[in-house]
Amino acid sequence: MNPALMSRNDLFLLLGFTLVVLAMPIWLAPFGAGYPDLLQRFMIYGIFAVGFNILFGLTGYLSFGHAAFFGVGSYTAVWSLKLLTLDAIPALFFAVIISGLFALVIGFLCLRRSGIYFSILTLAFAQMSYNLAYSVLTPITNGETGLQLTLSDPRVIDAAVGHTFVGQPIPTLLGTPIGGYAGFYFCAGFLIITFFIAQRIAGSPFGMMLKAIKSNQTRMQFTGFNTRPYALSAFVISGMYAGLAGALLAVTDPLAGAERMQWTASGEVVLMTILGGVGTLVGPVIGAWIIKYFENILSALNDNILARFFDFLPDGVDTFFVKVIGKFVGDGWHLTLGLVFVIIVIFLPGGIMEGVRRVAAMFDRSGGKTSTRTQAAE
Amino acid sequence: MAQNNVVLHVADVHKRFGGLHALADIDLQIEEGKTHAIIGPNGAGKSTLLNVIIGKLPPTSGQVVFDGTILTGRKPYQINQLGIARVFQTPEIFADLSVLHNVMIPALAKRDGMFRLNMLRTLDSETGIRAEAEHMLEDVGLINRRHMQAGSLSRGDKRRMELAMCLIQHPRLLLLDEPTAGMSRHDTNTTIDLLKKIKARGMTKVIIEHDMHVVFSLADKISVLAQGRIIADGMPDQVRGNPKVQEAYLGGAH
Amino acid sequence: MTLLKRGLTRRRVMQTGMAGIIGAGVAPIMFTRGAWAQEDFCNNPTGDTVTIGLNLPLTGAYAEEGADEQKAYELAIAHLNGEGDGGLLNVLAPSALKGNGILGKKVGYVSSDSQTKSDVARAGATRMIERDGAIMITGGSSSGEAIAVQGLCQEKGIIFMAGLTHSNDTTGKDKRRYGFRHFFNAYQSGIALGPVLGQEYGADRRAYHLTADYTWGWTQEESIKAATEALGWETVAAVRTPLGSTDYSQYLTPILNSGADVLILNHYGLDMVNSLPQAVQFGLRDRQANGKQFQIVTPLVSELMAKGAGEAMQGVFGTSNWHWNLQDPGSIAFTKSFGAAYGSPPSQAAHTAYVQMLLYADAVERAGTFYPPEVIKALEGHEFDGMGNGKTLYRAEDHQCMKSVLVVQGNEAPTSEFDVLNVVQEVDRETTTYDPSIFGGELGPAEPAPLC
Amino acid sequence: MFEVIFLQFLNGLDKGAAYALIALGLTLVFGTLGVVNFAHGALFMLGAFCAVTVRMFLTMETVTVDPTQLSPWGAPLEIREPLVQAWLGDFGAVLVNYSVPFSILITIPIMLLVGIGLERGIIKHFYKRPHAEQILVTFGLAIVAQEVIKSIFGPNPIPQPMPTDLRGAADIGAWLGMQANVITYPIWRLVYFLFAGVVIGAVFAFLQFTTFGMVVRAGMADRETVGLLGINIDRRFTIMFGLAAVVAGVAGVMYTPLLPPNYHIGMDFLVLSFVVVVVGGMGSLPGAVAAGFLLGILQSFASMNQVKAIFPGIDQIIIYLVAVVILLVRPRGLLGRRGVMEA
Repeated sequence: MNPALMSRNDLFLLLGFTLVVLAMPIWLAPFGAGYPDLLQRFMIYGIFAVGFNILFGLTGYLSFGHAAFFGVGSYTAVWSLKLLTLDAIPALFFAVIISGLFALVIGFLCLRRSGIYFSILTLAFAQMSYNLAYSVLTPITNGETGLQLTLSDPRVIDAAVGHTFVGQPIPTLLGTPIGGYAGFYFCAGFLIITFFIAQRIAGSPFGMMLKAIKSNQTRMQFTGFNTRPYALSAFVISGMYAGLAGALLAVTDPLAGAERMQWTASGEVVLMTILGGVGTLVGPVIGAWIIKYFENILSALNDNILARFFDFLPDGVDTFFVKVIGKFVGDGWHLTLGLVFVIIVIFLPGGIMEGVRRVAAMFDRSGGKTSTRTQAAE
Repeated sequence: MAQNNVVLHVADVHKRFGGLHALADIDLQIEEGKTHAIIGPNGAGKSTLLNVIIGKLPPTSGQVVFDGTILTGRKPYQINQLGIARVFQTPEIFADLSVLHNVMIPALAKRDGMFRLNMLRTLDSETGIRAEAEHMLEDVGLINRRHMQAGSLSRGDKRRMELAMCLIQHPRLLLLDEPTAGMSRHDTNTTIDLLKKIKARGMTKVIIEHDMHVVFSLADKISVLAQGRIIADGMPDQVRGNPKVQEAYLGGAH
Repeated sequence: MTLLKRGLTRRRVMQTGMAGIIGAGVAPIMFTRGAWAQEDFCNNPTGDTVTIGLNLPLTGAYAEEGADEQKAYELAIAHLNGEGDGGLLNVLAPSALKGNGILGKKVGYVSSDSQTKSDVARAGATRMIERDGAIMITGGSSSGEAIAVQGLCQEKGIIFMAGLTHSNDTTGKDKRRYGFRHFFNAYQSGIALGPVLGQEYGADRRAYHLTADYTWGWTQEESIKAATEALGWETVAAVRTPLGSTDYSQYLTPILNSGADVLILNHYGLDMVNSLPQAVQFGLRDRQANGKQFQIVTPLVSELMAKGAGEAMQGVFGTSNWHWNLQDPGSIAFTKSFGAAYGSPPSQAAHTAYVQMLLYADAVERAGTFYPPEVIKALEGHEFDGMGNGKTLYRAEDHQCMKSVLVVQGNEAPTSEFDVLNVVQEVDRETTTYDPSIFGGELGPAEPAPLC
Repeated sequence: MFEVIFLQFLNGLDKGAAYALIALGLTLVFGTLGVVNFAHGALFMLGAFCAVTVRMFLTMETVTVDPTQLSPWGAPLEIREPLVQAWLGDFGAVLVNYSVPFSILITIPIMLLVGIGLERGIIKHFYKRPHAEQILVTFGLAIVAQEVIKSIFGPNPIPQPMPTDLRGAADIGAWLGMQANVITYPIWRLVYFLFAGVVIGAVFAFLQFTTFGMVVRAGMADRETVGLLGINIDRRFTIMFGLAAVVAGVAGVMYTPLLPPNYHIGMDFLVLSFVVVVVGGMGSLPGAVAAGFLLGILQSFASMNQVKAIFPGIDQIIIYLVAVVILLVRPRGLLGRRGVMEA
C-alpha cells in the first residue's frame, strides 16, 4: 500500500483488526458468544462506539445524547424498507444522510456550549426525541411497540420491479436475505470500513485539529482556527456513524424501538468508550464487545447453570458459591458492570487499552514513548 | 523597511470591569518592524491591553486598527489569520500532543486558513509542513525533544515552544507577554538572542516585560503603563530618564 | 462448563463452515418421520431434550407478572416431564400429553429478562433461538413485547405462545401465523365489563380516561369507550400518560373539576399500582359529581396489581382472564398445584403461561412432529376444556382463544393478602366472541417454514 | 376555569418542592466541592430504602403454622403475630402507622455516614480530575448502589403506607373560604410540600447564620483564599457532602408514600435533578430552588388538556425544552455565576 495513504503501523493494525473481526465466529464459539445475533451486535455497537470516540475521544465533547442518532438511523432504515425496497443499501444510505442532517441541526445548537453544559444540552435533545418518539410521533415510530415490517407495506420499488416474496418480509442485500452469518459478515464489512475511516481521520491533519481542540480550545482560537466547524464536523461524523449503526441494527433485525433512544442507551456508549479506552482506536470497539458480552452472556447465567458448574464442590460450599456468584450474574450483571466500571475509572482512566499499554511497558522498557494518558475534556 | 509606518493603532481604548477602569484612554501606535515594549507595575493593565488587541476581550469603547483593518468585534481566529500571533504569560499549548505537532498546527493554520475538512489526507504526507516545523524547532533548540509530549516539557521549554508556534506563522505582528518570565539567566539570554534574530527579519513585536535587562536589550520604543493609563512614551533612553516613570515604576520595582 | 458445551451444537459447527462438508454429507440420510414431516427446520430438536425459550420481564413495569409467569413455566415444564403432581395434565380434555416430555423428549428451558422493553425482548428471543436452539418462545407481559417478538418469530419460523398481552392488535392488525394468544383482549373486556357497569352505575355517566400511551392502552381505551358509549355514557376526555410514569398528580388534578363522574384507568402493572392509589388519595372516590358518587374503573386488573394497590382497589370493577378462586376442577387443580409449590395462589399471568405451555406440548403431540407448520395446524381451530375458562377454542382466523371472561371487583373485606378480588360474573364464550375481521391484519403463511 | 388553574398551580408548587429538594442536595455538592455527582439519585434511593428497612423491622411478625387448616391453594394456614405491637402495645401500633416520618430519625445518621464515607473514600480523589471523570465515577457508583439494593430488596417496588390520619384529600378551597369540594388536594402531598420548605429553609439558615455556614459559603466563592486563611476547609466540605446526602436521603424517605420505591427510583430522578440544577445555574442554591419550582409549575401546566390540545406532547418534553432554551440563551442559568464550568 502507498505509504502516503497509510503508515506501516496503521496498516498492521487494520489488518490485525480485520483478521480478529472476521474470525470471530470461530474464536468466540468457546465463550458461548459465537452466534450470529450477538456477533452482529458486536459489529453494530463497535461502529457506534468508534463513531462516538471521534467526538468524545478525539474532540473531547462528552455527548449524553448520541442514542438519538442511533434511533433516527433505525427509524429511517425501517421506513426505507417499508416504503421503498427491502434492499439494505438504500436503507443504510438514507439512514446515514438523515441522521447526519439531524446531527447537523442538534450539533449546531449544542456546540454553542461546552463542558457539562454541552452534555446536558445533548441529553435534553435526546430525551425530547425519545419522549416524542414514544408519544406524539407514534404515527412515525409506532410508539412503544416499535416500527416493524408488515406484509401490507407498499415497498414501491420492489412492487415496480415485480419482486414478491412469501412469509414475513426480510431485508435483503441484492436479493440475498441478511440474516444469521450473512448478516454478521455484512456488518463486519461495515465495521472494518468505518474503522478504516476512523483511522484515517485520526491520522489526518483534521484529526490532529480535533485532538488540539480537546487539548486546548483557547490556543486553537488564537492560532487562527475557527474551532466550531471542526467540532461540528466531528459531531456530524459521529452522528452518521451512530445512524449507520442504528440502521444496521434495523436491517439485521427489522424493528426500531424508542428505547434505543433513551438516555441510558446514550450512557451505554459512553461506558463502552471509557471501558475500552477513550481516544484510542481499538479501545471503544473492545469496550462495546465487553459490554454486549456481559449483557448477553453474563445475564443469561442463572442459578441453575451455576449450580451445575459448581457441582464438583462439596454440598453447602457449592450452594454458597452459587449464592454469592449468582448476585453478580444473571439479572445482577449490571452490578458486575458497575463495579468493573468504577474500578476502571479510578485506577485505569485510560481504560483497558491503558492497561494493555502498562502491561506491554512492563515487558518492554526499551520503548522511549511516554504513555499518552488520554483525558476526558473538562 | 519603511520608516514611521504605523501598523497597529490602538485608538482611544477604554476597558471597564464593573467599577474598575482597567484601561483609560489608551492611544498607542506601533510602527512596522519595530520592537515596542510596554512596561508598568503589576495590575497596570498590560495584559488587558494585549487581550483587547487579540480579541479576547472587547473594549468598552475605542477601537484597534491593524494595517487599515478594524480588529474590534472580530473573533480571535480572524485576528490571528490577519497576521497577529501571541505568546501568553502562562504558556497556552497543546499539552496532550507532541512538540512537533504543537508546531505543525499553527503552520497548518497559516496554510489552510481557519477551517478545512482535510480528513482523508494523512499527517505523514504533510512533509513540507513537517520540515518547516522541524526547522523552527531547531531554531529554538527543541529539535531533540520533538517527539516528547508537550505537557512534560520544562516551563522554559514550553515558552520556547510557544514562541516557535507563533513564529512559524510568520506573523506581521507578534505579541509577547513576558516571554522570559521564570527562565534562568542563561535561557533568558538565549531567548533574547532569538528575538534579536527575528528582529533582523523585520517582524513587528509588542513585548510586555518586567525584566529591564530584556526590555533595554530589545526595545526600540517603550510605553509605560500605570493604573490603566500611558504615562510615558518614547525611546528607551527618554523613558529611562523620565522622573514620572521612575516614580511610578522603576523606583519602586528596583 | 455448560456454556462451553452449549457453544458447540451441531448447527453452529455447520454454519461456521468448519463442518459444513460433513453436514452436507449426513443430511440426505437423516431419518424422516413421515411423508409430510421435514427434518430441516429451525432448531429441530435432535437430541433427547427439547428447549423452550422463556421471555420474561423480570425488571421494569411488569416485573411482578414476569416473576409469576416464570414460576408457572417451571411448574408446567416439571409437569410435562412427569414430575410433581401432574397439575392440569389430568384435566385437559382432549389431551395427547403423556407426562414423558414432548414426543418423548425431556423439556428444558432457557430464559431471558425482557425488562418490559420491546427491543430487549426481541434481542433476548433472538439469542434463545440462535444460540440456545429454542424450538418455541413463550412469555412476555406487555403487548408491545408480544407484537415485537411475534414478528421476529414469524421471520425465524419459531412458534410464539404469547403470555400476558391484552391489546387487540396482538391478534388483530399485528397478528402473525406463528403467534398464538390464550389471554383475552381489550375488546372482550369491553363486552364483558359494559353491562356490569351499566347495571351498577347507570346509563347516565360521564367518563374520563387515563390511558397508558402504547398499543394496549389505546386499544383498551377504544374498546371500553365503545362499550360505555353504547350504554349511553359520555366520554369527557381521554388523556394519554407515558408508560412507566410514576407521578400522576398533574394528570389527576384536571379530573377534579372536569365534570366527569367516572375515571377509567387504562393502566396495567406498575402504572396502575401507582395511578390507582394516587387517584384515591386525590379524594376522587370520596367525591360527588353530577349528584352521583364518583367511581373508578380499571378495565384490566390482576390480583398482583390489586395487591400492590392495596385498599385503593376495594370496590373497583375490572376484568380478568382467570382467577384462582374459580371452582371448576381445572382451576382448583392448578391453584393447589401452584400453591403447594410456591406457597401462594397463582395470578392470571401464571395461569395463562402455564396453559400456553401445555397447549403447545399437546399440539406437538397431536401433530407428531415439532415441524412448526404442522404444529400450527394442530393449534388452529383446536377446541379444548378443563383449563379453567370452560370450553375454549383456539380460533383459526386470528389465533385468539375464545373462552369465558371474568368481571371482578376489588374485595372490600379480604381474608388474606391474596384474597383481593371477587369474581362478580363469568361472561360466557358466546357473549365474548366477536368477528375476527373487525381488526384487519393478515396472518401470513405458515409454509414454507423459514429457516433461521 | 379558575379552579382548574389554581389546582394545576398548586400541583406545580408541590412538584416544584420535590424537584427543588432534590436539586438542592446536588447543588450543595457542586457548589462546595465542584463535583458533578451522578450518584445523587442513588442517595435519594438509599434514603427511600432506609424507610423500607425501618418498616420491615417495625412490622416483623412471628409466624405460626396451623397444619390442621389449609388455605384454598393448599398451603398450611399461617397465623401472623406482629412483634412490635406485642412488645410496645398501642405505642407500637402508632409507631408502625407513622413509620415513614419515624424513619427520618434513623435515616439522618445513616445517610450522614454514607455521605462522609463516600466523600472520604472515593470522591476526595476526584477533586482534581476532570469533570467528565467525576461524572463517570459517580455514575458507576450509582449503578453499583442500585444493583446492590436490587439484589437485596428485589426489582419490585415496595409500597410504604402513609399514616392513616394523613390519607385522603384536604379541602383547600373550603379553608380559603371558597366553595367546598372544588379544590381538594392530597394531605400527604401538602405534608411533603411543607417538609420540603422546612428542609430548604433549614439548609439556607444553616449556611446563612452559622459560622460553619459562613466559612462554607466563603469557600464556595473562593476556595483557595479560605484555604490560605488556615481553616480546614476540607473537613468542612466532607461534612457538606454528608449534609447533601442527608438532604437527598430524607427527601427519599418522605417520597415513599407517594411512590413505592424500587431500586430504579434514583435514576428516574437523576436526569431531572440535573436539568433543574443547570436551569437554576450550576452552584447557585437559590437558583436550584427557583428552577425547581419553575419547572414543577411549567410541567404541571403543560399537562393540562387545553395546553396539550395546542402543543401535542408538550407535557413530555417541557422540562427539556426549557433547559435547552435557558442554556442557549442564558448559559449560566437563572441565578448562576458567570463562567462556572463553561471551559
